[in-house]
Amino acid sequence: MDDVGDPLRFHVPAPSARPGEEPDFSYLTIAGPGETRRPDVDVTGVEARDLADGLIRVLDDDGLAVGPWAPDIDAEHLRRGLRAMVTTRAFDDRMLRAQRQGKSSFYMGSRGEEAVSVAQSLVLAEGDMYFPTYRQQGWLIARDWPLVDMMCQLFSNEKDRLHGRQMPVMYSVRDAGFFTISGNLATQFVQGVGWAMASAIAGDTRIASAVVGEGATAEADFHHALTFAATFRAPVILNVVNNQWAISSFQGIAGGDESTFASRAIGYGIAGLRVDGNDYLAVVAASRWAAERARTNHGPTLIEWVTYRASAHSTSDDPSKYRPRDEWKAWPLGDPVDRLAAHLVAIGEWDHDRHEALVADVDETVKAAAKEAEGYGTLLDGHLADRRDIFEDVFAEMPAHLRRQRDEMDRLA
Amino acid sequence: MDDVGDPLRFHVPAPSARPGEEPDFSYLTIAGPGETRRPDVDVTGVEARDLADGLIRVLDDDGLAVGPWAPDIDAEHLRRGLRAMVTTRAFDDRMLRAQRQGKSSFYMGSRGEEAVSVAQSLVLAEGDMYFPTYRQQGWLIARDWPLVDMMCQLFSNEKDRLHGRQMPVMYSVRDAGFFTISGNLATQFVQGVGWAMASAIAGDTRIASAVVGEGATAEADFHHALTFAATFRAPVILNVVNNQWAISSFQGIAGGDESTFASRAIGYGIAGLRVDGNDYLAVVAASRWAAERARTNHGPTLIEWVTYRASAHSTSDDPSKYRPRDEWKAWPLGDPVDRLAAHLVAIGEWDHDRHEALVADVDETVKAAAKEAEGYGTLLDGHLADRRDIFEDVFAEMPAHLRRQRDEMDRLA
Amino acid sequence: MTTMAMNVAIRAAIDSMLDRDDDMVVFGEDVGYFGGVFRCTDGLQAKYGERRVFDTPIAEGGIIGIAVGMGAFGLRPVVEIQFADYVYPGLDQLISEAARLRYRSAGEFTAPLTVRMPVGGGIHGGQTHSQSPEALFTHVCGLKTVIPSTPYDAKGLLIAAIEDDDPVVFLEPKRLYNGQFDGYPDRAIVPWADHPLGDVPDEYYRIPLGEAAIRRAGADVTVLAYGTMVGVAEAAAAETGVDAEVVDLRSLLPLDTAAIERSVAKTGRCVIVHEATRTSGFGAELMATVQELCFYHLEVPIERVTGWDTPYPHAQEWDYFPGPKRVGAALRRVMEAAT
Amino acid sequence: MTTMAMNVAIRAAIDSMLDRDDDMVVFGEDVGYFGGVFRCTDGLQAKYGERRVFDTPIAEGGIIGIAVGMGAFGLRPVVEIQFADYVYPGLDQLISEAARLRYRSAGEFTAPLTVRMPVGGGIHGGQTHSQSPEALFTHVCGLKTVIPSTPYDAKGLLIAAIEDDDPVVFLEPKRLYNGQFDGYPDRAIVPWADHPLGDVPDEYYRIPLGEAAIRRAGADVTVLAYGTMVGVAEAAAAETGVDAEVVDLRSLLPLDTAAIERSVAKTGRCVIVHEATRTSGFGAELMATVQELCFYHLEVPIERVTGWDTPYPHAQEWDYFPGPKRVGAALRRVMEAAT
Ligand SMILES: Cc1ncc(C[n+]2csc(CCOP(=O)(O)OP(=O)(O)O)c2C)c(N)n1
Ligand SMILES: Cc1ncc(C[n+]2csc(CCOP(=O)(O)OP(=O)(O)O)c2C)c(N)n1
Ligand SMILES: [Mg+2]
Ligand SMILES: [Mg+2]
Repeated sequence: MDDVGDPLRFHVPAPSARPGEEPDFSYLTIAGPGETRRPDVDVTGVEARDLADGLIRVLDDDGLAVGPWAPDIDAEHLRRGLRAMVTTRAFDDRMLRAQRQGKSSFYMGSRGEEAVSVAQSLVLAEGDMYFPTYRQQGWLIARDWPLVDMMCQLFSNEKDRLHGRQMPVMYSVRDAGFFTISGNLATQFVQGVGWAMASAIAGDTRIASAVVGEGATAEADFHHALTFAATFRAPVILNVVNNQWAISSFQGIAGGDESTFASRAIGYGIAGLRVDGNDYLAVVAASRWAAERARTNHGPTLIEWVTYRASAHSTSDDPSKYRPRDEWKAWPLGDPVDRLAAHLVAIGEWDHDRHEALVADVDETVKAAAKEAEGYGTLLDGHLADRRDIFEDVFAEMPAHLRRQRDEMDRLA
Repeated sequence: MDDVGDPLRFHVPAPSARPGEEPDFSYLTIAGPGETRRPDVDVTGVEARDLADGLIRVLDDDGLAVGPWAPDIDAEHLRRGLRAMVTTRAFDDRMLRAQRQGKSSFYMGSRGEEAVSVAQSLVLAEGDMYFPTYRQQGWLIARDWPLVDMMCQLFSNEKDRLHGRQMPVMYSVRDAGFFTISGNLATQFVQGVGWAMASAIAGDTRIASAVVGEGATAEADFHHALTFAATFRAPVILNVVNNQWAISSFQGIAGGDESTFASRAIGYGIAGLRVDGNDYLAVVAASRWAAERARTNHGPTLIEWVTYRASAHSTSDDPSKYRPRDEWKAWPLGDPVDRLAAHLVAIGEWDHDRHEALVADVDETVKAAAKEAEGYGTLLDGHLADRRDIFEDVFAEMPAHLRRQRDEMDRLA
Repeated sequence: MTTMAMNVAIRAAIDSMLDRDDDMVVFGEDVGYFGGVFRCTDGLQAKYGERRVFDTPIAEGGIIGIAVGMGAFGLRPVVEIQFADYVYPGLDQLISEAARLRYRSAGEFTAPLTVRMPVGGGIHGGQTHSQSPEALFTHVCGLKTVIPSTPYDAKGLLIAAIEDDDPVVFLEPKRLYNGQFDGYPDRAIVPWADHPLGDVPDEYYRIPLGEAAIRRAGADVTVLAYGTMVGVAEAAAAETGVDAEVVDLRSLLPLDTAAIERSVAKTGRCVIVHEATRTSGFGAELMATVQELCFYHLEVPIERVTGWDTPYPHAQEWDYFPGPKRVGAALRRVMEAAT
Repeated sequence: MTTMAMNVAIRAAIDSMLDRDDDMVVFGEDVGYFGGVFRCTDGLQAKYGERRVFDTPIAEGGIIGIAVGMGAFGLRPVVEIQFADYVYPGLDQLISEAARLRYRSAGEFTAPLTVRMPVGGGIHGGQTHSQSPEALFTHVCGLKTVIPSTPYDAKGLLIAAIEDDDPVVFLEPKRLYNGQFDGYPDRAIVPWADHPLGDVPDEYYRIPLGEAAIRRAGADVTVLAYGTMVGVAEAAAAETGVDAEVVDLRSLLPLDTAAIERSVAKTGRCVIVHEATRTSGFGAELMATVQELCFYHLEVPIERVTGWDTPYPHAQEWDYFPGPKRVGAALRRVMEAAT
């Protein structure tokens, strides 16, 4: 038997900077634009292992698209993406303000992460199904889902299609290929795999894309998703949005200091890509690659989107308590909106004035939508969904005991 | 958006052979003895990635120990291991017979896998804690835990320390560093990590070793174990016994066709070793390496033990329904008992007669133990644990409602 | 009409639904090639192919999570949890997702799953092969919970469960797979072949969820039972000579409160029996229901006869199991109690 | 003596136990550096170090599984589940492992854990931040379940829970963290600072598990309540003028059946209130207990006032919450019911 040596030490990972300290992102390994190779989509997971340690980037410092991942994409599409990201940001800002004014009970912003949901929304096909977390509002906005409809959900008013049952941001938009958001982390990740398996069983052509935050990769359903996706070669994109923070805990608490989240794919024989999530063109390219791979029966792809949560976790959160106040400014991968705009400028498809005009127009649009939605009611004026809706949709048909309980409620009113 | 192509296909993994077909183990990648490198124990998980695709083997075809993993170990120790494996096999055979005779309700054999538990039992130190599955009886036997005590548990008789509460084979032997076995798969895997974290928190020197079958790696607690072990660098050995079968499902159903189980470690930044589990010296060497790594604060090691479940899953199982009857005979990595004996012979420390004598002696020992244990009662004669014990140990102190229920039972008797 | 054991009747139900509904899929641990450890899917993979009947990794949470996703796509998954004792890793997907999908999406997404699992003891399975967790499921709004006591009901109820557009937990009393059981382990079991309720129509039929069945009409005391305990209650009535009305609930949620009220209003006495542990078991809900609906009819206190509040022991399982003796004693007590 | 909010009293209990017992460790999601989303561990990592108070990966099953292993080693883990709604992924480790370890190893291994979690609604949390799953825990043999309604009790009960050598689920009514609550969301809350039961001794003290407290003595009807509903019941009694005896159970398992029996034997009437969904809620067990112990004292049917059998809605949460109006109506009904 071994002879027994020094006492064991307990290791607890610590972030590179806490409040009051200098932001420090030196822990990130960042490959240069164009440096990470692009294999064909029929590559096996084992052959693709090295990609999990790379960083797929397309935009260089001059805003030009370089390297094997530079997508074939026209300026019109890019301007559409830019508009969607700018709209998402304006929407977030306005809805955060509305929450502070008491018009809604809660909100969650996506500042800094807009490219991840927006670009993939425009890459995937109609009929594909997205299994989002609460931070992918960009998907809906990119698909021009009516802002008013989203706001009515946030205000829980009479026009809220979810009848005020769900907390703000827990959208469900089947028609936009947007699965009902759960408050329970990671559950959608394995559900997306099940949906994709079903599509394969049915001999359909639609694929699924599921999202989880880096913090929630620790949940059981992350493992379930990868195990089933690998075993049954499900046509699914498995997105891990690594925005460095999970409420107050940094990515190292989820194991990120030991290996990349993209590398989680390796042990399952799944292709794992690590991608600059603030590089709109890289998000397009990697999403296309994974989608084609899924659609051509080459199986699942796990993509770690390296980004940063610039907003607070939610309106209940105060990040200044656990991270440097200005950490976002030091983020080495920049701002997805600025970088895409710079690219369009660099290729002569955009300029300062057009950008100003876009921002102004978007603000108007969001403002008008908010005005309309607020007209239907907010938490302030109490024009809320009907109390009797509490009892609907628990089951397809309301059983006797629920009818009795609804009557009991009615009698009291 | 992508244009939509051919219909998707649903992939369901299939084993290489079903009943009536020729056994075929060509799916196994088998490195030659001595071929897989041996890094120092302070290697990082990332540096060790290649080991997950290798196969650590020490014994060559002539029964000689070769390569960097050949352990420094004396013949006395090896003979002790041989005796423990032979005893385990004799114990299994006798207890399987006893179950058929109705003396116990159930049994699970470990034929073909004995080296995995026996060798590690002799490598780890007193005070270390093993978190086994139901197929590691070899650990107890290697530590000379009284066979009679084990048999009394199997017979649920009056001397069963677990008071007949637990199904046969669900041993609990704290004094042998053997954690109480759970009927629920994989739960012990994360508990072992917690125990190891506790040892580090306490500044102790004891380490943990947890075991899971390849089939049960799909359970949530496998992921929990790896995530927590990686994040907190727990001093733990994480053993995956890949015996190719999980009741009727082959290792591909757990994802084994896509990547090795050892490679599951990679994504967590944990060192993963793939080891010939039927090579006693390889089991010793890999266990020592992982134990030293843990004890010197270099963190966890995941070890996939490549072996084969020669026995039925349990006495409730009939393997001829789902795999070739003689598949075991075609297993390319042989029999751990024969291979260790051949090695001892090759180095002049063993011979045919001594082996015969060992087998005879062991059979006598097991027979005598069985006779004694049966004397204390079996399921047949009904000398069972006391019914009043049903109510003990639910809580440290029996609460009023349980006392009332026990009285109710007494009144009925 | 064929006489079938209960596991065969369950297989027949799955078979006939696989045949009728191309969107139905069956999966779980060992259910594919092998046909399930209790043989409930034996032969179905051979008949319908791996696309519709397949083995899964060993992960109950994964199995139910995958089923939820498949249901959202439009398939109708019927999954097996090998033993009810192993459902806990899947509870989050069952409670937080399957049972909530319709509500939180206002009907945009639904989870038409059936989750089958063997329950109950009496096979020397110890604490991890004997549990009866029905009470947990009945506390979850959005779930239905069903449990048959005969092959005929097993087929009809399982077909109704599969066709139901909401998640249904289908509990299979494993002690009844092969034969009726009166609670005496030493007596030879009555194989279903020799039992009238072992006769099962070959064609498709359904028994609506939420309708109890009277197994024994009686005037003096109502026994509320389900699953394995139905036969035990009948045996206890026969032994004691108490004229008990044995009500087989069959569906715990929705619950046939009308049948319960009718019977107790008539008898004025009630004994509730189940195998699960007592505290917060489904017997508590039944007792609450009876006293809410029948308070003014009750002559004597309602009694519960249940498993003890301990894990299910291995060697002493018949001291744990609430057998005919214990049920009979309760019947006598309620008959003799002061009114 | 200091006046403390309930979350501060909880922190004080953890602090004093960290101070007294070197084997105690505290961990969970966001509990370390940040001090917990409800601030219950604020400052403790700074005071006791990362070795004893730390953040974990987001995996409730992992958190409880790790705690079971640590308990087996000999530490005394106190873990936080961020919301009770998220305990389901951890139920297998809690039910199959923590609650069974002592039994299946005949005492060789034990799980002296405390699993803290906020419960209940009233903060616009919707269906995944409002649940009250206490009934599930009370059905699990081997678990204890405790729920305070005041800062004083919170500290004393939590210390007793931590010192208990068996796993204890400690439920924290999140609506009460900052102040007493009478069930009227529009009224300003009474901060605990202005409430007698907000006075909390600075030194160590324990309140034994299994002892109920009478919050309001009364002669006419017994109200069984716990957590948030205690204050609501008091408000309902005040409003209706019904002379109700409000019993705060404090510990659901073990349950103070003697206190229940004493009170109902005196009043002959009983109303049971909880926020959780009705069917198979803990109210069912309480109703069963009362009718088993007090049948011959009961003048009228026992009533349950509970959350509806639906998910906890977001916008309509006050239509869902069983507030003073509903409790008051029940008090009147039991007073007016035919005897
Ligand atoms: C099962 C479960 N556990 C805990 C929570 C509480 N919670 C909500 S968000 C969150 C952090 C998630 O972080 P991450 O996965 O990185 O996503 P991000 O918020 O960064 O987008 C936590 C712990 C929850 N919602 N569900
Ligand atoms: C949570 C849980 N699910 C299912 C089972 C039923 N079961 C017992 S053993 C087994 C197969 C395990 O196979 P593997 O992990 O490969 O271990 P092996 O039996 O090969 O040693 C199954 C499915 C269980 N005991 N626990
Ligand atoms: Mg994050
Ligand atoms: Mg196996």
